[in-house]
Amino acid sequence: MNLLGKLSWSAIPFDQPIVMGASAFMALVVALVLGWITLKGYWRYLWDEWLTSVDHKRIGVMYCLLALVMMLRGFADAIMMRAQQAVAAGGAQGYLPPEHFDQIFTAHGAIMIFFMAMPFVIGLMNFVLPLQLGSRDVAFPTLNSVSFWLTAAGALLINISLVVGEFAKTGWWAYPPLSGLQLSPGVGVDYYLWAVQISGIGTLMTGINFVATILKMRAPGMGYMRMPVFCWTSLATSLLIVAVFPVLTATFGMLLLDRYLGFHFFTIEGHGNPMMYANLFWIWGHPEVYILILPAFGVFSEVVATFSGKPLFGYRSMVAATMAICVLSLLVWLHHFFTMGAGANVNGFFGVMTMIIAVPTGVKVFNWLFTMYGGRVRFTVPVLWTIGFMVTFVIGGMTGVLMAVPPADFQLHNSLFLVAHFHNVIIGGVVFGVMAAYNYWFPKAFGFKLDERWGSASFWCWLVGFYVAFMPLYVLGLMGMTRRMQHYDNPAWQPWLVVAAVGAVVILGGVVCQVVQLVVSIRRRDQYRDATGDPWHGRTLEWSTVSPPPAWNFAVLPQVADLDAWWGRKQAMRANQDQPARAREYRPIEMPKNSATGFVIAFFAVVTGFALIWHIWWMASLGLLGAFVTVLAFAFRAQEEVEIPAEQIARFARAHQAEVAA
Amino acid sequence: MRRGVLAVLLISAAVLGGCTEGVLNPKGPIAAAERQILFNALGIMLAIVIPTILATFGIAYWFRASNKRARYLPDFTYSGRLEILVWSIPAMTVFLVGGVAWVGAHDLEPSKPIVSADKPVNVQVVSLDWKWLFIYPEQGIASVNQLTIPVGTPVSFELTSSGAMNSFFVPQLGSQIYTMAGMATRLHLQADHRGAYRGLSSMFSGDGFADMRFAVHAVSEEEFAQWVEAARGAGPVLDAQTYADLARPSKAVASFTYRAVTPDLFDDIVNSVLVANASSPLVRSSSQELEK
Amino acid sequence: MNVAVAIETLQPESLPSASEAGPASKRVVVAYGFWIFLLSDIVMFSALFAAYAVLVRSTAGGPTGADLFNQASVAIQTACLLVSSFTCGMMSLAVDSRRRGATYAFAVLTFVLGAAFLAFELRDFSGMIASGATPQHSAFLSAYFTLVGCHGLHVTVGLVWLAVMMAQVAIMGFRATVERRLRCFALFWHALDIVWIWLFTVVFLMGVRP
Amino acid sequence: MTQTQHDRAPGDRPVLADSEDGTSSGVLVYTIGLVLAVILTATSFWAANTSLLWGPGIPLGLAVLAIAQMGVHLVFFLHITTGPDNTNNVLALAFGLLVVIVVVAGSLWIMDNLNNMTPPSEQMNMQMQH
Ligand code: HEA
Ligand code: HEA
Ligand code: CUA
Ligand SMILES: [Cu+2]
Repeated sequence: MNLLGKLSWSAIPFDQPIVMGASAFMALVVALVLGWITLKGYWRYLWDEWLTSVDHKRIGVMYCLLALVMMLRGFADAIMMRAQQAVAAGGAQGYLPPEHFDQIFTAHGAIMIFFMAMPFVIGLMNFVLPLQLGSRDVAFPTLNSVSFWLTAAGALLINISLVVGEFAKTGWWAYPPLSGLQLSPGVGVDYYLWAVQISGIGTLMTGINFVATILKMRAPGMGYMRMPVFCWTSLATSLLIVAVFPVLTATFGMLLLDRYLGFHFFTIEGHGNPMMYANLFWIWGHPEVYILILPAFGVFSEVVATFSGKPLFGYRSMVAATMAICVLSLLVWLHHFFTMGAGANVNGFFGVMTMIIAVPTGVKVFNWLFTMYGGRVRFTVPVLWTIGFMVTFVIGGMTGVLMAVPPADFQLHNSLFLVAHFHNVIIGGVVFGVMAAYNYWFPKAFGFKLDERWGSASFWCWLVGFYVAFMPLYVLGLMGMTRRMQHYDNPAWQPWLVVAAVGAVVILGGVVCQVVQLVVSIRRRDQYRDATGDPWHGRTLEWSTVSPPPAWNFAVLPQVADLDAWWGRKQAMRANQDQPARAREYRPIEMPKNSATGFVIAFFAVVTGFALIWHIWWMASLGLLGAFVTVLAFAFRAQEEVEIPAEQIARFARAHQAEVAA
Repeated sequence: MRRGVLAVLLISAAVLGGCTEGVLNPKGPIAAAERQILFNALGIMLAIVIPTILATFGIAYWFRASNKRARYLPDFTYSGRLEILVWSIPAMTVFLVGGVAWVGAHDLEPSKPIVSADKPVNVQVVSLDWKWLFIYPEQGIASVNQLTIPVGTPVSFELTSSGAMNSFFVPQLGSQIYTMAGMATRLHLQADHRGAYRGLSSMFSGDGFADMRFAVHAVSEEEFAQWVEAARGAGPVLDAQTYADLARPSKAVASFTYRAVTPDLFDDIVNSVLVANASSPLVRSSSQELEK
Repeated sequence: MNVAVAIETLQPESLPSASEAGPASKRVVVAYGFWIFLLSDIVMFSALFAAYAVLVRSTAGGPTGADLFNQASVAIQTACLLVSSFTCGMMSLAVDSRRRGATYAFAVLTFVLGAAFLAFELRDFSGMIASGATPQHSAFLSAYFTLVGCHGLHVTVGLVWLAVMMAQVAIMGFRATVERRLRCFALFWHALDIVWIWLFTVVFLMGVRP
Repeated sequence: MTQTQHDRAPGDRPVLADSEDGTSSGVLVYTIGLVLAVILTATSFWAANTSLLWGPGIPLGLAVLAIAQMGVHLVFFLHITTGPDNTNNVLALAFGLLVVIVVVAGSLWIMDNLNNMTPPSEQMNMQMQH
């Protein structure tokens, strides 16, 4: 019996200079960071204040950080693909052999969806939701920490695959039979499946957590029709997570059973049915893209209202549209396999259902327009992203509707037209959304604003880069070029692919500007300090508290009387300005205690996942046992909460008032 | 910016319309109908999307905070009439496009035979790692990576796969359809013009995927007959044994023909597939097969 | 602007409706969160049910449900689960009225019934496997073992959970957290019953019909 | 924190939990639930095995019995009612059921259609030939 399962030295691709170089670079960066922390003696601080923190704001920030790190990986993959396709024309093979190229597009798709976009929007919701709802934390703070660390565990596993073994070469859908044991005997598919299973548990628990938070933890007076729109879109997203992630877990579980135990769900042998995999995968897959875009819609709603100096136009319509998208998105999944041969009624039904989503989405677009109408629009960086989004997303949405016409999709399916569509909506929608959010809420999170000049420079690079990089793909799709091509023989395609590569480089410029923006802003943080807690003249409750907010968010739970609670409060205050500030009486607050549970469980999850991938059964058992014991230890913990004394809260509040007054 | 985008779109449309081999340059009735549907749907949507984009720029620009002439309407937050408009405009658009989708889905259903006076040519397609096998059951011949069809005659395809999923796709002739092991999909296409068209797989199927190209030769009736005759006179015979050889993974195979085919080979492929081959050719130990 | 102070000067409204009442109590939040989890779990089962329904005729020439299923055993399993649901309810009542002895007694009953259920299920499984009807034999059997086995796995988790909870009652008493966890356990146990209703109906009863 | 009677947790019994007779009426509720469930289960097992009933209708009947029994469990064991204090719990349940129905019915419809459209070949006898 082999103690190390399938693992051996040959799993490490010493013969591939690109991989080894990238790994060495990554190892170097990690070593540098760890060394710096050790040198500065920050470990204690890091452990106490971040790694074991159950504060939703800290966890939100860590989610976004994780997303940024994974973004680098995903972007590196994207640049490599663009470079490969720019050169591999005619007889040329480019610099990436197929085995490598195939891993790259799979990793790019999987990482971008699961470990860049998902953590980013979840991070945002984590940070913002409790503040907007006027509550002290999410419903289950410790569970929240577990969720985050499980996501991080999945991300770590995917990155380990770069160095030890290989990644899947199947595309991010991992359709069988290609992803079955016969055609993919290596560990690549297993890395993918286990990484997603582990992070998927975290995501599911996040969804549950947010649903409970939004429905049960709102500040007194905040009825449903007084909830900020971002909370509504987050509710819809969380409901979708709860509704479809279990399906993904079950589907990947079945594929794992096929691969590990010789089951026959999706094999041809034993009369399994691979079409069933496609069906189940997209039952999750389509709602997933709305899971990503809905929070972005929420962000744009907040940004447009705030910077137009007006309440959101047609709030009720916005809420109705959000919930309509939530439900409709569950009924359209077949549009990802119109060409599998289903009959006309099935194709027609799902085509029409798909298009119906354009109605509520259009309502949203028009309502944003009417919000700006009659406003005083301040062109800050978040607004630039928002307007860029409104223009770009409408184009991407339109090409989506085009592909929802089955006969059109018979021609466009799996072509670069499709690739252009989804980058059009994902970059123009989700990425622009998280950028707007990042610029909008940064001062709330860190107490100082981001530099506007570098911010808008970054925006323009992104916008121009996006169009240069992806409009050519529409053209190529119409020219008949399909996706996932490691090389091609048609020289007419090459010029467009070169342009696309240039576009990706322009986007890189945008990312560089963003990094510069961050560095510059940190340098000038005193100049950009946000002392009032309300730098944008905001409308919702998060702007009513200090920037950055204390652990308990609100010294006293706010009392909500209308939509745009904070705006109304400010108006009321202005009305009776000279009423003297009453001295407050603060009461002690119970806050959940920090807990290492999440971190430790995630550690064991990595161990278990790695062991399962390499068939090291003893290690997998140990990992599971470790996780179980950790849960037990948590369950038997004597004390769960710490009390923050009224004195401390009063001191903090007084200090803040002094600062505002100054 | 916006003008740049439009320019790019217009130029590309012009370029594509003329000289390329893409879906905008159809050579058969299916592809032509699909292009028309594509253009119609696009036109309907542009009628609403372009005004939306223009309005975005216009409103954002006019209501900029520094514009003293713009009226500030902080209470303009609801209007019943506008709400109705806002819901009904996209709804009407979708009604129209949805109609196109529904009717189009029925009209161009891939398994629906093409109405024609001529008897269709039957072709059985098998996607293999990584090449295409075309069996002409009536002619008793087969070809690899090359599909020859008579112009003006409907072609009735029956498609399957030896392993991974693929998608059979000839952009200039129209609809693509998946090929899947253990089952047979149906597709009907027709070429109206003589010429050579590019065919490929659009569903990723593994390391040799990029080379899964085939040439489609649409030729006259007589030329087709000649080609069949020529094929009958040369090349190996396709039977279970030679099929097993062919099924072994290989890339960028030059096209060739088989002079004869065992009857019912296609059905056998559909029914036995991997089970029969599980032992050797399909188990690819990642890279060593690729060396050949 | 004197923010932090001004906020609380507004009077709370007189009689808030449910949605304006402010944060719910921890008890409600926990149970509601768990309720959502149960729904997600049921969605996961629905994917397995869908797979089973699609693959039920794909027997690859092997045995069908009618050949394999033992109705007597299924009836016994059903009885065990049903009664255990009842004893679990009794346990909840005992917890509510803080009766330790009754809590243990009903917990033990519930545990024994659950274990009996599992024993019968495993016996059926091993019988099938011994006769060659393994999950590796056909798509139908893969789906069957996964669907039913997944429910069995849930029951196993429930048993471990119950045992841990009894230890908690013994060590920590009826503390608020312990009580909340017991409430969640009861929800879990009852929900498993609902899954089982569909299992015996769809898999076993419909499956044995020709 | 505001404690209102508006909001009930799933699994909360509607009876007066504090008073002494709370327990006994609780026992009554569970007992009724058990009796009903046993009756329905027995009927299901009987219906599946009898020859008295019209064969093709039996699966439908079994499904109805299962739905009824699910209702019994929800009401008597999980204490879900349609009262206003239960709105949130019921809404969540309704959403869950919607998803379940979409997943199961949608998959069956699609897969059945695909299987019919992509038959293996005449003589082959896979799941698609019922
Ligand atoms: C969230 C999803 C996402 C994102 C953001 C991207 C971004 C990019 N993608 Fe993506 N791509 C996918 C999802 C995504 N992609 C998927 C799902 C596939 C299919 C995979 C498959 O075939 O299986 C795919 C496939 C795919 C292909 C393969 C096409 C083919 O099959 O032939 C290519 C080709 O070049 C490509 C290019 C790019 C490029 C150049 C970018 C970049 O230009 C864009 C740059 C993006 C970033 C840099 C990340 C975002 C950055 C941030 C969020 C930074 C925030 C910073 C601060 C706040 C400081 N993508
Ligand atoms: C954030 C992500 C996101 C979003 C929001 C969308 C939104 C939409 N998508 Fe997209 N889609 C993806 C991500 C996304 N998609 C991905 C990742 C894939 C491919 C995955 C893969 O294969 O790897 C994909 C693939 C995909 C396909 C499959 C194509 C194929 O495989 O052949 C289809 C087909 O119907 C489609 C349609 C749509 C539609 C109709 C919308 C609609 O929601 C768009 C609605 C919006 C508008 C229409 C614009 C605004 C509206 C108005 C201004 C009103 C007026 C307009 C009209 C009435 C038209 N998408
Ligand atoms: Cu489809 Cu067998
Ligand atoms: Cu979709």
